[in-house]
Amino acid sequence: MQQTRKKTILKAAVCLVLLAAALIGLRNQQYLLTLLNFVCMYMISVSGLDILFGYSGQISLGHAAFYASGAYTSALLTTKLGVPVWLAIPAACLVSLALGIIVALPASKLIHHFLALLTISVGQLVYILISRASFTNAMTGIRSIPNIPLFGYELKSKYFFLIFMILMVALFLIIKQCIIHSRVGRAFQAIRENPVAAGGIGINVQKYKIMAFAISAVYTGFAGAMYAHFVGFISPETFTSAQSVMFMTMLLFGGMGSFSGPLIGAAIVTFLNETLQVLGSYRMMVYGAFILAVLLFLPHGISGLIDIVKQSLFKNRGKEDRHADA
Amino acid sequence: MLTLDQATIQFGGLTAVDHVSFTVEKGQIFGVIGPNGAGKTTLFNLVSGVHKLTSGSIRFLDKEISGLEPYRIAESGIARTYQNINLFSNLSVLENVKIGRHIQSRSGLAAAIFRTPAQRREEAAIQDKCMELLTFMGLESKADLPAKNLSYGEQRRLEIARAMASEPQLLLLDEPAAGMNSTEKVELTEMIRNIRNMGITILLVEHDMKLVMKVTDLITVLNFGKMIALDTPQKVQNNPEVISAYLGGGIDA
Amino acid sequence: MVISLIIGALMIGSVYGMLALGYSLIYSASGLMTFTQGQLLMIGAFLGMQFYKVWGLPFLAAFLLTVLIMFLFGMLLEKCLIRVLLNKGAVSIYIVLSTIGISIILPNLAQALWGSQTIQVPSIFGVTTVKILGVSVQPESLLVIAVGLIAMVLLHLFMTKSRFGISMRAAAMDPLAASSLGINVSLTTGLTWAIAAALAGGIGVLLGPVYGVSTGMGDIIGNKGFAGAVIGGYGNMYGAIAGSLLLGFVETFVAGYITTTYKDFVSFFLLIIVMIFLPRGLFKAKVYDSD
Amino acid sequence: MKKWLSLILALTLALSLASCGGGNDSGSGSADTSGGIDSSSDANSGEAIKIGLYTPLTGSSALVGTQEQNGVNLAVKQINDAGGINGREVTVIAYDDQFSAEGAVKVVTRLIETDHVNAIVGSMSSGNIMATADMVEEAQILELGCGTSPSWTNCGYQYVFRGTQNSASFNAGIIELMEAMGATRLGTLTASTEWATNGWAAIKPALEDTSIEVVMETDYMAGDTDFSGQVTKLINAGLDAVLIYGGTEELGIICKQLRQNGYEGYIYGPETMSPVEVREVAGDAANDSFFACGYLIPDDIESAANDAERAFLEAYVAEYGEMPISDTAYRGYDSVMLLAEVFRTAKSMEGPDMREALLNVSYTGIGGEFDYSDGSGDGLESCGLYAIQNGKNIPFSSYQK
Repeated sequence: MQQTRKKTILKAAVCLVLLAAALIGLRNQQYLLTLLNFVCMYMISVSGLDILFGYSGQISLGHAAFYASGAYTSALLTTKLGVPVWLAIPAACLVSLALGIIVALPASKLIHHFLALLTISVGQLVYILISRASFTNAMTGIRSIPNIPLFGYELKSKYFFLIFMILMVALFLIIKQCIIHSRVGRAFQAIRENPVAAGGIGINVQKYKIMAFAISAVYTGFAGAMYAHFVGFISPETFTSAQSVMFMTMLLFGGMGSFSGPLIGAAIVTFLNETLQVLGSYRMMVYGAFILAVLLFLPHGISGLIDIVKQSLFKNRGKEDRHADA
Repeated sequence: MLTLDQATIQFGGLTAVDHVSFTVEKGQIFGVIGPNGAGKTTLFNLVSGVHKLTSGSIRFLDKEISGLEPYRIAESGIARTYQNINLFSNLSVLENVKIGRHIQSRSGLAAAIFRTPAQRREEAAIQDKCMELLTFMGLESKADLPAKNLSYGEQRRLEIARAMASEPQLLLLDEPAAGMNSTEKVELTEMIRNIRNMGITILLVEHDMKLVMKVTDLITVLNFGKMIALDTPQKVQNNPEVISAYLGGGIDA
Repeated sequence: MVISLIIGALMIGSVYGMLALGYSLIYSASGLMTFTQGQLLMIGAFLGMQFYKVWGLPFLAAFLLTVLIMFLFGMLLEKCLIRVLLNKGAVSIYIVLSTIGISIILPNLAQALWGSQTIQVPSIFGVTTVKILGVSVQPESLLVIAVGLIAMVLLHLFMTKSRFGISMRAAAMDPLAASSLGINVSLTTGLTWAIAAALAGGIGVLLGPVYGVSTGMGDIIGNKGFAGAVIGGYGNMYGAIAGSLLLGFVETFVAGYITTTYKDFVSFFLLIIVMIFLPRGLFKAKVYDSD
Repeated sequence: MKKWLSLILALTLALSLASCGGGNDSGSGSADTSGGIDSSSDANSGEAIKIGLYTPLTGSSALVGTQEQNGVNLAVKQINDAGGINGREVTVIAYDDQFSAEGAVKVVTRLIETDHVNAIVGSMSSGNIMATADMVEEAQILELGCGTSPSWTNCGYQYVFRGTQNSASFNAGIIELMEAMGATRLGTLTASTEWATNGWAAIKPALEDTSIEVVMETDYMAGDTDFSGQVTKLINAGLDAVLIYGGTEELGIICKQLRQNGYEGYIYGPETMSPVEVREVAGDAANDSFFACGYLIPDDIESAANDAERAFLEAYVAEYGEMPISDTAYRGYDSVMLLAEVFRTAKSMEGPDMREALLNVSYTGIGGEFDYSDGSGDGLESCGLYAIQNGKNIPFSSYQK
């Protein structure tokens, strides 16, 4: 026990040093800083999706709805009602939480195919609402969303925003790990593995499904709020089903039900998308083929691949948070 | 402790359990036997809430439990195992048992996120209790393996361990010996007795007559959903109606 | 006004219905879901345009040729992707995601081949409008309704009367038993994907002269067809048609009498309501059950 | 434990990506170096001048985006063929903004920060221009946007200009057309895009001073193909005028559905009605429609409105083998030609100097004379009134009832 703790601390220190070095090196790389900020948002959002799909076994192809609810709540509160940013962000999380619960009430009774369809429909509904309603400025979108003030100082610089985002990613990941390795997290995994047995052992399946949806919605909603404050402008085109599919692609590519999967997936898919810009109008074709390739050749994502490599290297026994049913 | 009163369930036109009444007293090992398709597993599903009664009642500790959701019934102190093993197969053996502690622990989401001292104490207690149970079931060396990597007999024992983790007052065992070899069966017999000696009442569905006759205090026999006998093992063995039911239906066909 | 709304609703309902039939067939035969139908419709429309307008084939020939190609394409899709994934032991949700991958590729492929502008397809008939009960109607709309009707009747006969159809239904009900009876289950499921693709492609050809052909034409229609299938009772052929027609009517009449802004909102809301309160759709009694 | 290992892996991966992405500033992106490499040998050459372009290249708006790209590439090719600008070659770096604000933010940052472009030709999506305007302002990079929505000029931007007309002038033109044709009962069908909803929002209040009554307002989702509900509703409202404020993709189908369901009044539309695509899809149904626009694509080169347009069309057809389909090709072309003029006259390649040069620029393009001296951001105010008759776009003045 003591030994492993020392190891963990050592590894954490190595990571921190690397991170610090990376940050110093990136100071003036504005484009990369922008991308990394997006990567951080995606990491939070995809981690949320992982709690729902990877750990609780419930698919969502409508997470753009929560991304939108977070972004729009925070943007509307700060621009139209003058609410301070630090109140608007929790409010955005709360609204996303509420939306998550509303979606989950019917969703918790459906099996996967119909769940997929329901979440797609919810995504469509939210998109139609924000692109039509006058209070969201319809297609015009919302401009001049304030930046995040921190210690009386606005996070205008992408560099400081990134540092803030990294802290947020760390916070949300720690929370995710705490949840996963608790009674609640075990209930989630029990439901994913076998809902009948989970009910038989005293787990209120519906309640925990709703809880998973709600937590997931908060993660994605928070990421949405960050998006709004980072870019300063939001409009409905960001919140289409393509966004939901992208979150799912990141999760699949990184690997579900793992700590590192969402992180790897968010980073690689973001950079891949940017690299594919070279292809101009052929870009989306390659992106689609990429999804197929992941499904065909990397069903457990990159983190699954790492696991396999590690297992053959170290003959490590026990796989802690991996499920391998695909 | 558990009382079935005219319990009946129909699927379409078929009456799977037909006006069955019996009472299980505290501390008993109560057997349910019958030919294939007699309605034994359906009876279990009724008690554990998977199916809802068409008519009649099921009372547990003087409270009506029929119609409750399965998790409510589990909370009231009934745990079960499954004929076709229902483990959380990709999770580790230890985690399977830990999930069994669900209703015996309290920490919610907030406690988990903030890692409150109470939550950490509880987690430590869960860990200890579960390792204790695994030791009791002889699975302690496999604690970190995924449940699906266990042998058939081990998986059955794990199911019992998981059920035991919820500290039930009544344990429903659905064919625990199925697929076990004879040494495992002997161990199982011992285990069932030990469980009873811990003060847990047991309702047992089993095909293996030798085992049933050895451990049970009282046996009820079902045939085509109807109860045809309720007696001690010795008397049931000599009951002509039971014999003809088994001959007619082909015992263990 | 009512009459033109009814004709409009029947026409768009038939379009949704043809797609919904495909979704339902696949689901009932293999328990799988696909999201490609809308994009297959788009590909069909482009192929039909290529044969009819560019190569100058007679419309009927263009139609039949497209249906044949789409049939083969559906078979290929099943053999080269779905079957491969299933053989690798993929869970069914991976199949859904793979069809999403396909539906990202197809429109971009079409854009690369045919460009991104809307391409007009010349009218099939000499006249541009016919009068029905005093209302002007485009004859192609009537053709869509008629073809929809014929396809449904043919499919009904095929599923209930032909040996192949019966074995397909058997395979759907119990694949293990069916294969032990000598029914080629993989062939029959492949066939459902092929028929689904042919239906989508066929209706796409017919839509060409009505809407013009563009890469985005399948996006919304595909989703609506799916909604129609669910509303009718997923996996039920007759439900798929009924649900799609209902959706067509609701949508057209909502746009006609209540709101055009929230027309699609109402459709998706209806879908969610059905999923919550009637999860098995309007046609609860399944003709052949797979669950 | 594996989590730490993989975290390190992820980080190093990100870092390596970072270093390769940031390292070579010049080569990344789809550098559409059209034509002449030979100009680099010029004595005065130095580095190439980089123009950034972001616009939708995939998805439902790919048509207008790729047409804009064609216009831009053509202009750059002509400039380079003529020896570049002060001996320096011009290159284009084009990215797909996916018609979404999020996509635009990413690629515009890349254009500014990684590719270090000297100037930007902006998206045809006004929403995306707005989403990125603050970044462009902060970086002091001159941008000529190709959207026509009024919402992003006259609002104080120092570096964001419009390389084409403001649709406000088209909106006035549409009202003029309606009044001239004696419209009394108007119904509308508006697309759910930023440009269309704001366009209609600008026209509506102006109608109060006229004798035109707005009887019915309907709208549709961009990408829709079935309009039977809306069309039936409009026809039954007893209208003599229908204004379709929507994209080229849908205009033809809507005209067709209106006529086929028996509408006999006049149809009015914005600049998106000019492309031949509308008339091809709608056929005869497009006749008796009226629209206002800045650039009118003629059906053939011979009927070009002026010499500048004829020269442009000849070059375009020579390059791409077909006539432009959307007027965004004109917009992209004019924008690059304007930028070239700015590059030639500016004191330096610094933002403030370029802005100064643009304010004083004198350039006559296909669309007419550009004049940015009022600092509003708009520089072109030409607006023509047109009608469709016998399947052809004709000046409104020669329309015969």
